[in-house]
Amino acid sequence: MNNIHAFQRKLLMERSVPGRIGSILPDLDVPKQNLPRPELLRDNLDFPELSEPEIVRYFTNLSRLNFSIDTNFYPLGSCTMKYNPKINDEIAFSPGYAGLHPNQPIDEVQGALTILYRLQGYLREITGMSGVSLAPLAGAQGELAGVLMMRRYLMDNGQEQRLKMLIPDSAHGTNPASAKMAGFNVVSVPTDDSGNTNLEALRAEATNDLAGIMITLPSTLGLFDKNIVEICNIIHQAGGLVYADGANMNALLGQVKIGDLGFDVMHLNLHKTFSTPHGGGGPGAGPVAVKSILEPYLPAPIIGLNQEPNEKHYYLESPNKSIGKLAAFHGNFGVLVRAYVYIRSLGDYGLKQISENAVLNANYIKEKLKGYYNLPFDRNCMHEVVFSATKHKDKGVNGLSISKRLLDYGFHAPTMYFPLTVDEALLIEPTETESKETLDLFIETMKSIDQEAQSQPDLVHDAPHNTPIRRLDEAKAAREPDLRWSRPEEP
Amino acid sequence: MNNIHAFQRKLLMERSVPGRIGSILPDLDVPKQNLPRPELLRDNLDFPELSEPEIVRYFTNLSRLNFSIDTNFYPLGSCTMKYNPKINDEIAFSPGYAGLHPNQPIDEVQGALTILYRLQGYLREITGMSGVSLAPLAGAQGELAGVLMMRRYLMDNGQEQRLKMLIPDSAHGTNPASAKMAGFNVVSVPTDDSGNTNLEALRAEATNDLAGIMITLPSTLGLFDKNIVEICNIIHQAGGLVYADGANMNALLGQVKIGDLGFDVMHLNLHKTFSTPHGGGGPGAGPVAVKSILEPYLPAPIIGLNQEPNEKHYYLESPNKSIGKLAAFHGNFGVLVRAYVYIRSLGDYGLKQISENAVLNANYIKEKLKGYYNLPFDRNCMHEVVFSATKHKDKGVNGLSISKRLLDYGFHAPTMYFPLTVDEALLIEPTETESKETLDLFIETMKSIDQEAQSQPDLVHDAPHNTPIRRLDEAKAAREPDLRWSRPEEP
Amino acid sequence: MPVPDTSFFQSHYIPNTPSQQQEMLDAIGVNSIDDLFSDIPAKHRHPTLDIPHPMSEIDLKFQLMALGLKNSNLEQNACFLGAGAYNHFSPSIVKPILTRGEFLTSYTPYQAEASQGTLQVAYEFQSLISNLMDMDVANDGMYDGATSFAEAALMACRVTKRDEIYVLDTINPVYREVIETYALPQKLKIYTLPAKNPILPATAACLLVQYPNFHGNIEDLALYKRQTEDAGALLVVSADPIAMGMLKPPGEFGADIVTGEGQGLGVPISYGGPYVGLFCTRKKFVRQMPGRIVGRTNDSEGKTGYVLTLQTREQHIRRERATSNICTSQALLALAATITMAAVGKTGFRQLSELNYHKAHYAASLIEKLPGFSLPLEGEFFNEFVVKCPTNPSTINKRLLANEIIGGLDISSSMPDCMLIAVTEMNTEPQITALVTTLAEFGS
Amino acid sequence: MPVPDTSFFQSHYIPNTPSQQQEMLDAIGVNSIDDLFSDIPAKHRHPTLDIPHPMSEIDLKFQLMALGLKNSNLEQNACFLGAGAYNHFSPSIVKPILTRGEFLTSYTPYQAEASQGTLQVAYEFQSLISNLMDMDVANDGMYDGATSFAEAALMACRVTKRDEIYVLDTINPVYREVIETYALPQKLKIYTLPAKNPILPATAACLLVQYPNFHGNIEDLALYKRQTEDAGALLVVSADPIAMGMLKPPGEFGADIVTGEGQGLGVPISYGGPYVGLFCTRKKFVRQMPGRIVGRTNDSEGKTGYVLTLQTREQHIRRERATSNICTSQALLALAATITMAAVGKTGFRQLSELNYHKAHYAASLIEKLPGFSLPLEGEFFNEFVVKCPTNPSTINKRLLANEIIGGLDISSSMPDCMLIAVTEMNTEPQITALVTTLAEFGS
Ligand SMILES: Cc1ncc(COP(=O)(O)O)c(C=O)c1O
Ligand SMILES: Cc1ncc(COP(=O)(O)O)c(C=O)c1O
Repeated sequence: MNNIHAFQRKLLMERSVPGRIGSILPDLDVPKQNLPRPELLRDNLDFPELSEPEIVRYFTNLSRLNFSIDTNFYPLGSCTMKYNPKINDEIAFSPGYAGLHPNQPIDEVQGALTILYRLQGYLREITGMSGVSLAPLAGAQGELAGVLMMRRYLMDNGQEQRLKMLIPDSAHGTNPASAKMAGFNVVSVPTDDSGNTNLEALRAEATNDLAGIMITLPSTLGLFDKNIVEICNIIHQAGGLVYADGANMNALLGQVKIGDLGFDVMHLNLHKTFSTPHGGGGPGAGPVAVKSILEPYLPAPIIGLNQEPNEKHYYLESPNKSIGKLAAFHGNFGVLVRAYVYIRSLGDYGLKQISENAVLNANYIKEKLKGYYNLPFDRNCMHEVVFSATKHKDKGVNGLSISKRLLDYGFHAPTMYFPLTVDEALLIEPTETESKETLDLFIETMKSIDQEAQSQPDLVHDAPHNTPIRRLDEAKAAREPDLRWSRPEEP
Repeated sequence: MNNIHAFQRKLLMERSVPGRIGSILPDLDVPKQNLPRPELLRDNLDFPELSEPEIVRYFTNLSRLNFSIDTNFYPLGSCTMKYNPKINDEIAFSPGYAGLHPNQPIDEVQGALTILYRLQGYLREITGMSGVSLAPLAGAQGELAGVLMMRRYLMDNGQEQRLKMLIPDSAHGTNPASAKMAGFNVVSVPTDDSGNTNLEALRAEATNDLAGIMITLPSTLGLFDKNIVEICNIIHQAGGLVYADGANMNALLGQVKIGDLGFDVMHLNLHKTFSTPHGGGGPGAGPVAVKSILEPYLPAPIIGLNQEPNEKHYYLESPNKSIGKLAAFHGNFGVLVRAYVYIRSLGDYGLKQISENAVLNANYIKEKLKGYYNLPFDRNCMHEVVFSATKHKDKGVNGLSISKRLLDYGFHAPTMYFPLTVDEALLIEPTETESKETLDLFIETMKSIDQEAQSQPDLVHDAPHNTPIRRLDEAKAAREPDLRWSRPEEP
Repeated sequence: MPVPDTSFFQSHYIPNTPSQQQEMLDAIGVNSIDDLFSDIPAKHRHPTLDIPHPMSEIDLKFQLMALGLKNSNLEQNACFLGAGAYNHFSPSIVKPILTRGEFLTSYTPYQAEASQGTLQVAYEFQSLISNLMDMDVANDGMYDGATSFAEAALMACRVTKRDEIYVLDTINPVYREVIETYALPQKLKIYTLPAKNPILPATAACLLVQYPNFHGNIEDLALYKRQTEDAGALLVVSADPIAMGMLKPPGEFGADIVTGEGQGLGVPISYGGPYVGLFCTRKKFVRQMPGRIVGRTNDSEGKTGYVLTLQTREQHIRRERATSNICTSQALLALAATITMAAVGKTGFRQLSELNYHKAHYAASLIEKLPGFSLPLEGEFFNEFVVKCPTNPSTINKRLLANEIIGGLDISSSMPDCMLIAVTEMNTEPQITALVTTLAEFGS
Repeated sequence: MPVPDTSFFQSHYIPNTPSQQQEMLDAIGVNSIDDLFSDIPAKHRHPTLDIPHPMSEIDLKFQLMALGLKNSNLEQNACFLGAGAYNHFSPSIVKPILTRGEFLTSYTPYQAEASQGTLQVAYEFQSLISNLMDMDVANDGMYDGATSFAEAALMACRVTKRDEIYVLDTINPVYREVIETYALPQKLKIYTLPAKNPILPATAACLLVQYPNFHGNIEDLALYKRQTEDAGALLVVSADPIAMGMLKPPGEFGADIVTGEGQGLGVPISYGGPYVGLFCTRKKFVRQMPGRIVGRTNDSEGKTGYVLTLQTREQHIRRERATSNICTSQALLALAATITMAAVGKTGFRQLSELNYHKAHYAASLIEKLPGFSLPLEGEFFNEFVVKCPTNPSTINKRLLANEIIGGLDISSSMPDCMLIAVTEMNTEPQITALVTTLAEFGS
């Protein structure tokens, strides 16, 4: 069996056989032209030579080595791995949308612009903000856009000295990285024992070099900060602006509008809350939404609408103080179409039920597992719950092992070791698209693993056992980076 | 892990939860009408209640329990499990083809008829016959059409007493079954020691009640009958007609035209030779091709062409003595489109290379394995080779066990116990779309299994070990048929 | 014939290169591939092959998409055509599942341990179709609705050991043709009976009824059940699965064999095929049933699994004594139907059925009021009805098509100036209004 | 705010039913779902939500397909537009593989043992992109070609510890804008240099060159390499991957960082995204590279496997000291590109490149001869070129569209009356003739 495994995992270049072809290209149907000067021409391209059947089988079998939403429960905290409706793909892939060139004159793409325009409106409504740009290509780029707007706004108001960006210690790594890229200095704010922002520490930072704060809502601990309105007030009073990382909006859809709470700017992760498929690491889309003071700074393009007497006419525009372009074109259009279809499909009623069920499912897991794993914050959680896998440390079983052991049972692992502030964190986000039956099976499995960790710690410690491959040596990978195929030296 | 397995394999009705829905249907947008008399109305429908995410995950995981061409080498003899090009599916599924109603007036579907008309022509050219009907929905229906035409022709020529249909003992079961459905009496003809038809036995049957013969070419032993022209002569001289089962045409494409050899009628399996996907047991398409004497009998419809001055115009017609309709519409159109694309894609050169490589691959396996497994016919084979797994019978290892053991190694099994005339037959058909590397791996594996059968017979005998499920109890299934889910009795 | 040299061409579907081929020839010990074909009479070798040269994928797609645009498709036109194939809802999840290589490119599940996916789906299909028709058992599908009906007639003759097939005059005339193709060569006799008050002789093997019938009317199955029972014959019903969401199923009336066209269950309409025939019967007749059947059993460790079963009915075992010659059937479309039934679900199925009913009746009520138009037939109907027009239906259909409407089936050859109109859940109110408005132009 | 009751609605995406929800609430020990939200300030709870009601799949598809038809798409029109996105060949095998749930619906491969498919694909992508550009290493992709270029400028500043970015005046003006968005807030300076004879000061961090450039011309990388070397700066090249089938790759000229837009590698054109940015560098700079990197290693039993590696460069570990903030990127499109590169293959890639070249040069030669038209720029080009027209390009484009031709990009704001025309392997000779014939109508 090992040779079959080895054969299946041989790389494209290792499979290559001189003379094979993988597709037939058209014959040249125009007269041949003079080639460029020979110095400009390439003489060799080290590329694979394979037939189509081999390529299809290779990639199909590779796919089968993955866990995914279509095959597994995937309770990866902070990632909102919910079901990705197929209708969204079907429409986004149809030639009326997938077959448009981004530089086509706007008259030729009014159907596409209609969708973008409406999506801007829905996201404004959902966030309670007054302006939206769909341009950012993922959450982190949305953050960058957001903090760049804060920076420009402060500068335009003579506050260029305001360079201090507060970020709670539990925040996702993109927050500080984005703040830094926008030229801010990052200062970490601690979380208090109940999982809320430490208000005292916050007040201490409310100095006149304060640019603002980036808060994840609900936080990456899965908690809704009880003092959120107060926090916004403190920052505003100190002359700063308040940014919401909306990657966790799945908890709040239709329950509260972020804008109503006092936030000035936020981003959304359409590839989480709005269920566009994650594709093994993208594409995403990270629209930014802002209060009116920041609207002139939105990244280009924004979709505008001319209400002409007879016909509606959508166009692309750049706000007058725009932070500029974030990418070559108009955002990840294919992702935006999917999110649009998703919103229309669920509608107002469905959107509210998403958050209700996402929160219900997480609290159910929290309640059922809290006797078995340490629960650092024993209060209502939102769409996800963080446990601390410290109980079996004496037996050599840690969060990593428990995660790997879950793979053996056919469940994807929770997010491990994040947030950084929780020791041996296991962040579990079930999402609303999982059934009670699945949750119960997961809960039973987590209980079994707890048992195993006590009675057969090695079984857990050495996991996984049933995956296509056993525990991988990450240290070696980093120590001796092997990052690409290279042609073996001729002997 | 067992509970995950059990959960994944729970049936739809067992997963059902009252109140769940799997799709949203549109609201009624016209006034409600009076319902029919209550006696006509149904009061309960025992159907599943599931959400869309569950359904997608359920079926996706089910698919993963299958072997398939996209994932495995599948050397199933007589089945021509070759690669199924994706472009064929893409075109067949496009709205210009998949979105046509079969009753649309012909003016509205000229594009579709163009394809069918051309396909008729290509199949005529490939078979060397003068008429083709695309109507039959699979190979067996093509056979039925073929033998019905023979029957009608004989009757029209005052030969209604000719009811004896000869069929070689190695033939596929559909041959005798089809002959019987057409009202013929089946008489089996033996194969001689070298794998050709026993001419003497044949001549003895050439009496005046002879209707004809159904010959598979190459035979299901993977052999090209050396006396084929002679056989046709004998039958013709006796007043009979000669039918070719063309399911094995993958061996002969472009090498010889069946019509040239003297055959009067034949069918083709597009789902084999022309690479349309097998779908776990269909759909297929089994066009029939005939010499001119049988053309008037072809099943309806035939696609005709009016050569009008300015515009071409395709139409559907029924030949004047047609055996009639075989199905409600015009054949398995989606399959026919795929076959058309396949032929155009490969073209004349490619079609010839199919047969060359199919035959080469089979002979390579034959040569490499013949020292390890009994080879009943040691001569050049065509696209497939039959071995006899009798060598390890004393160790309790038979063809079935060897087949199951192959599954453990990730290879689909050959066709077992067919043809019926070969003891412990293992019929191996590699097809032209497999690489030498794959063949070599398969050959090595077959050699290992031979070794295992000698040194660890239980390992082979108890196979499979690595499939999602172990050896299934087929006897129980037939003894106590459990053919559908039923609601457990209320206690 | 000289060996034509095509070695300059390498197909993307064939991995082995000339040098690998040479290696393999060397291993076999022959000089050329041609030598492997030496059993073929030399004078017939290497025929000319007048097929166009290979084509690139870019050209193929370009040309075939252009050709496809020459057809008027149901995505761009409203469709009121039925008569055996209908424009019904196919859930978006069907195609992504169907096209998974593991389902699409696997063979008939002879090796059960390597085919549990296909087998379990078949068992699901059998279960849901049995439930839908309210019958004991179903098989894994036949070629189409017409051949299912024909095979049911043959089966009824086998079961009753009689040779007279009675067919109501209200079944789809094409189905009638297919029954003739299948039954006549076997020396079975076919008789037509009027749907109103048929008299079934005691020699009858079966009575064949379509439900709803070809004209859309809901036949009186209770009546036919009484008559077949009296005659000792079997009641064979071809039922529209979509209608079964609201109509009492044939099983409740005591039907002995129930068939149907499965296309409506989410199978693409695809110019008539591939579809899937439905086939159900009573438990006691199961060994006379044609087609594949999947059964539940267990493996050597006790785990539940599925296998092809009762194969001794089938041609590959029983040869000329098999219940049918059918081998490859339409498994993939049975999968499509199974997914669709799961996705539409219990409450959805009723709703779907009623959408058809109300929309069709609404359209009928409007058309009936148009001057010059009438509904010539009486009785209850489901989603299809006959309209008598003031002029030739084909003239009307041309005008409709100009308005992006595909009109009903022209049945003027059997009922002068009549058209058979089907309305489904896919027809919106504006489409119905557009249909009626265009028809109104023909009113006298 | 009262709790709005939407319990009458059950979504098909949410499995749990009201009674199951109640069971779960009971297990949790609260009365209602609303209680779980008690941390949210009451006065902001239950806002109105002015979003349309849920819509059925039938209605959605019907409406959105109709809306899609309002767009002029590249399946029905010939396309001569480029300027950063091109109508290139996407092999038919791409979509069926891409849409397999295991690829489409998995997350970033943090759990390596459950993500070997995604990880091995990434390693393949890195390998092939490195080969294509002839560079030591590549990452697993960036957002798009523009952001890759911008991140490369930032990286060059980190590597050289300098803050002056020099940009040729021939790069895509939109890429220039994106570089500004990324670089200016970090207090980096951007200077423009003329492509002909640029003079690079010794304080420069890097020189940014597009290859071929915005106008389609093939820049002289050898010259720029000498200049950057002299200045101790890095040569950063944004290269068109399709051109690399025939043009000498940037790596051969000694480029330090190579980026590019991966869309041409079989990624649907999709109105500008999602695409994938290419990013390569030399081995010695790898720890300054942004984005995800996958490395080969082995498991506890010695089997080869793949993992995310060098993660200490990334934001989730290094936070504000990371090489970039990028997290989710465009893995699925990197997969599309990998499949395409495999399918087009070694010889095919050269052929593909040359098809572009010959067709573009043929079209250019015909247009050049048209009265009133000229090619204002000198120098070699690949598949794109500037045409000076006798009138306003947008007027011409309208006429072209009437003939089902999408014309070139109107660049008259920077070059009066000029249009940038791209010709690819997808443009047939008849399309080129139709383009030229229509243009000829404008000749004076
Ligand atoms: C809380 C939070 N913020 C921001 C991000 C970054 O989003 P993206 O990965 O789309 O750049 C993530 C995603 O991982 C997240 O979980
Ligand atoms: C030799 C031969 N003849 C006929 C058939 C019947 O074809 P089908 O399964 O399409 O009805 C087969 C297929 O199994 C076959 O192998």
